[in-house]
Amino acid sequence: MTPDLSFWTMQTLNALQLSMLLFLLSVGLTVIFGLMHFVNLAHGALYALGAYFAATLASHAGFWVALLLAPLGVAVVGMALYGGLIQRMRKSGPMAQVLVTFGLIFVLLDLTRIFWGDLALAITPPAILAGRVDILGVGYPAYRLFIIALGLGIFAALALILSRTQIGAMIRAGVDNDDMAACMGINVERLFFIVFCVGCGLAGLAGAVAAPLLSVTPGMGLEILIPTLIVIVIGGLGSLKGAIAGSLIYGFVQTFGAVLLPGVASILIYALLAAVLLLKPVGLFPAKG
Amino acid sequence: MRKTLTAALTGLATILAAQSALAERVNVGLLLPFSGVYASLGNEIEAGFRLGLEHFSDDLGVEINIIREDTEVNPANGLARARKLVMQDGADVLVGIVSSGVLGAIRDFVHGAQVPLIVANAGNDEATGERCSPYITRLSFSNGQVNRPMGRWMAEQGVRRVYTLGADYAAGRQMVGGFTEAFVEAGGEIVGQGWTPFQQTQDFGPYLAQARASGAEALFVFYAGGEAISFVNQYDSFGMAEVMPLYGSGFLTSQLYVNAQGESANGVITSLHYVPTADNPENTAFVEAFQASIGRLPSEYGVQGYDSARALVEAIRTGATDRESLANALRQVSFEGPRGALSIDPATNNVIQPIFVYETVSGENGAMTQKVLATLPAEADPANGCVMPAPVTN
Amino acid sequence: MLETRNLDKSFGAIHVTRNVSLKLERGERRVILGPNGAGKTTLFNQLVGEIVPDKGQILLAGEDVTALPVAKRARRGLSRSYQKNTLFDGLTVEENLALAASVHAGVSMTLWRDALQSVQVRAIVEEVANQVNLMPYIHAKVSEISYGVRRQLEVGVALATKPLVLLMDEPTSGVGPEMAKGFHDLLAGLPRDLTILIIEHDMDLAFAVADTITVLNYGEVVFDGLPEDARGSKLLRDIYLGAWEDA
Amino acid sequence: MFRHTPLRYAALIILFSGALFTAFTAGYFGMEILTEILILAILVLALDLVAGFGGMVSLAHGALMGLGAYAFVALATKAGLDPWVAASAAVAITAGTGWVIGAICARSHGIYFIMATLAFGQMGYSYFFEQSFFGGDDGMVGPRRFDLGFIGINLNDSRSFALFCLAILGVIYLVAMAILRSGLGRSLTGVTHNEKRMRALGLNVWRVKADVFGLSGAMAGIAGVLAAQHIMFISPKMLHWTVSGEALVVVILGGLGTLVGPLVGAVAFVVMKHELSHVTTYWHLIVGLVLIAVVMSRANGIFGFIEARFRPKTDRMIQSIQTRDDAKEIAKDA
Repeated sequence: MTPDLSFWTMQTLNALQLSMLLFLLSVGLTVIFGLMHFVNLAHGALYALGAYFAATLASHAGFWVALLLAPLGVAVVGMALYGGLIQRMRKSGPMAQVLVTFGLIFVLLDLTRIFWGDLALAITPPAILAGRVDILGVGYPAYRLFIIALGLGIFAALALILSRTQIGAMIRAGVDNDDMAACMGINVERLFFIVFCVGCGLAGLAGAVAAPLLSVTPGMGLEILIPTLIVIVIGGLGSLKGAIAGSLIYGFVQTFGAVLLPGVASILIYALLAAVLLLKPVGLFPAKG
Repeated sequence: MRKTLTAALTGLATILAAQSALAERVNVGLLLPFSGVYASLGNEIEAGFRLGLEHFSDDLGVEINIIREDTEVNPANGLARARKLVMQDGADVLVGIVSSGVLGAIRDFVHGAQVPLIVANAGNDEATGERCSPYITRLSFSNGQVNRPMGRWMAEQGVRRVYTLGADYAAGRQMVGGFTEAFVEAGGEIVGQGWTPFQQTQDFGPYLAQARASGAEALFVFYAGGEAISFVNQYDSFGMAEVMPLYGSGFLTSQLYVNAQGESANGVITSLHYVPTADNPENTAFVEAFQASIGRLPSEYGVQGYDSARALVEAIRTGATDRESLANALRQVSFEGPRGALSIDPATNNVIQPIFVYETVSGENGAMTQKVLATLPAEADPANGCVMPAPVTN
Repeated sequence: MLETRNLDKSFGAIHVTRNVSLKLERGERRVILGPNGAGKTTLFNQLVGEIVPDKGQILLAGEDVTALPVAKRARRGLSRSYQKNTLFDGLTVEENLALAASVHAGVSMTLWRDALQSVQVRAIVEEVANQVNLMPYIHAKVSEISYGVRRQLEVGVALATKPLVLLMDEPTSGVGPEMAKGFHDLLAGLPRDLTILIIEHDMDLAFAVADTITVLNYGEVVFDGLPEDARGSKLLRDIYLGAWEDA
Repeated sequence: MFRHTPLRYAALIILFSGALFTAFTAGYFGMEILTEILILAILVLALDLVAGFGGMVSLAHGALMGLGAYAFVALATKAGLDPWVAASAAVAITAGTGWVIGAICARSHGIYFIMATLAFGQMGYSYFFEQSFFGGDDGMVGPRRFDLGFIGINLNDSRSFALFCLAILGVIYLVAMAILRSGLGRSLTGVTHNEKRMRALGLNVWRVKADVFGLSGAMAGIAGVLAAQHIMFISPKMLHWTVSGEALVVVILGGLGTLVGPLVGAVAFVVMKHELSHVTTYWHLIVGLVLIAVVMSRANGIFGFIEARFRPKTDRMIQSIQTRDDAKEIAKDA
């Protein structure tokens, strides 16, 4: 086997694509954590829900409608969760919150089984993204490029919102120091609500985007949960920078590990996680020093 | 110590068996995953099994009592459930087992307790090889059996250089191994092999790129379930079909998933022991009945359940209702079913059945269907170290 | 007993400790004065090892401990109390003291035996409880005693490691004048060979208990000498007393 | 610091007599479930020791249990060692592994600690999943049960085995209690309450964490040896993080940091699982709802809820008065 330039180009794109998918998932989770100090383990289940919403919507109204409405649907579910559970759990310790969201995983998993059955579903990508685009002599699937572009777009948008807008400043203040944020007259409850719903919406978006690429199964939420947690822990909790760095590290290690070190591919990422935590016990770019 | 266990179990088994024989009732323990990743397989096998009983057990004169237990995909749990069915519920025969891990876990128990087990899916070669048992009869397939004929067939078709990919677990290794062995024997060359971490791989892109770079003529893969859908969709999106046609074990394009793959699966050639489009009267009847009761086409899992029920009924018709006689009778069943002519290999207790090579093609109203390219003759597995007494014939 | 040589520390652009050299003799009681933000607590943190200095050395009983981690310095006889109570809230006063004593008594890692029953631990707990007047509260939980008593316990916990050098970070912060006087008596009751370094805001108390006084301003030692000289020093009045009276 | 209240003694007595009663009256499957509960109870006691008393929430305990099972089976069947020797070696191996994991993770806290332990657990899972020497994903058969023939007990009888597990559980409970009262246990409590202060007092914090994690790993290893003997089959599934997750659910469902609570949790969880799985395949849904309900009630699990209900009224009054005085005094002092 003689891997040439086009081979490495393709693998780099594969790594980027995986990174961007993980970024969409992890950014919501990490900002929610930074702001509200709790890990929403049900984030993966919301991602699965996004994929199922998208699968149903796509079969009735087409892919683009699904891509637009599925994240909104998941955001609405997020609102209900916030009002019904999360808000009441704000004052409880992190263990209680972990448990509640763990319970939510069970509930959401079985609900998807009840509504959509155990059989895997799939969506076909829209015709415009079905073909391949030539990049440096490599015919790369247009849909995967779309994921890369979408991920980068969302990253740029979030970076802008965080650095340039008032709500971004509030979020940064909140992540830095919630007491101070409350003193500054920020309506913390409203801020949490918005961030939580947007985070859920992003998880739904990731699910909708992943659906044409992967198969839609009830277990997909649980499968993606661990990679997402690894991403945010390697990156450091609470920061956009950490989410993108963690996603890129995960994507590249996973992709090139599979190619270069196939024998240890399955433990490579765990070994990396352990190594990062050994050297930097709070990840690479935590929001707080 | 094992001897005492066996003796104790045998004693208990005899008492329970005697009781059930008196009642002219056969207790069937259905051991399938009803939750977890294999729930859809468990459900389809059960549907097929119940349909089979409905079709074949008229005027049987013996009541068949089904007790279901959920094995999940958990060997330990599967064994606990098997024990419960035998020790507490007095099951005369066990039917089911989807995952090879669960089969491996309960093997010693059913062998020791001398309870007949009809395997309705799990395909690990050892179960009808070095770890075979006169009490375990497999009506489904063995991993090697499904794939070896494909190796020879592809070589016959003039394919010379193949790259293989498979899920990295025991079944995946055996499926691809069966193919590789036969393909190389028939003069083919394996130019490279990739193994993807089982149930941890969502993105096959890196592996597909490696396969592509290998310069092989064709790609042979084993994937099942959600991985099969992701794999076929991703294979298609990379435009691999133009450079490296896809062959595989038939689970890749099982009827259960093929509609989720859609057009991506068009042109994929695979081999399996059953296709819903198999052209024989038994299959036509089965497919019609299955569609009428479930509302969709059956897959190989449905037919495995259906044939398991038929084998059980055939065994009971020989007058067997207790564990010992059922085990003996099950080893000797043979019939024409939806898959064609089936019989049990007396040397291993594995089913002997024809293998279909089929191409997945677009059918009417957008649904995918199977075009049978060849029906390869029935073949028995090599004994693989299986030693057991021949069945008692009368 | 405790000595620093040219200690220096910056956080980014903020220079918090500038070339600080101090020397405490055995049994010396020194008070560190200085306005808020003068770098007093940061200096403490460097002394005990919670912060690593950029430059300079720290010597404990003549040995360089600059590279040693917190726990090892503590085991060599350096103990501190905190400005904000840092106690074990769910436990009783006795248990708080016993936890500290068990490290010194060498029973902090034992298995099988109840650490509280160790003779050595019991002896230290009783001695310290008497020194800092905690006997009446010995079985009360931290959550059940008043703030002032908690300040006493804060010092008690630091004492229960039987240190050679005790660093006290504003032991009277937040307590009323009466308690502050009580603290004076408490100090008087401590063994004379114990070297003590205190950060203190209460000037009267500082002059009453100190053998020597060090004044820090912007991380720099601006005065180092006897209390009498400090009282008369114009420099001190300008940079410290003035600021303090204004506040 | 761990204290036994009359209520805790009462709960222990009830649980113990319940187990004995079940052992002598239950049918075959009841006995199996009892044994399952007893083994799970050992695992969750081990987990409560680190998570409840040490604040070290571990997702590696399933893997430690699985490691114990694999080591035991491999040493007993492949190396042909006497089961007792194999079991002791297996427990030593899990203790050592636990110690190393604890030492490495000691610097991490909260979610980082959880993820670090997850990483080690999953490495173990992947290792056993892929090693064909250990049967790969198909697992291994053939562990023998201990031979207690010299005192006339045949552990192949399910009642004897259940009682044997009960005895082991009892011993482990006593050991856990002893550990919590020992110097190490007290230090652990101190670290959980205030790690920084313990360090300033001269305590070797990472050693405390590593030692306790090692002891807890030994207990998990014992659970693994017993599980291997009970099922007489082991598979990599035992090491998967979801097993640890489930154990954590049991601990918190029962009552974190109470030792008794996790036992209650184990009973509740296993019974609920078995009863529900007969009614519906969607039993996870109901378990999830129960979990949410228990946590939302703001009690420290089921046992915490019971403790809050049964605490004498006078006790509560005294406490509320004390709190009020406290507040006044602080106000006065300040």
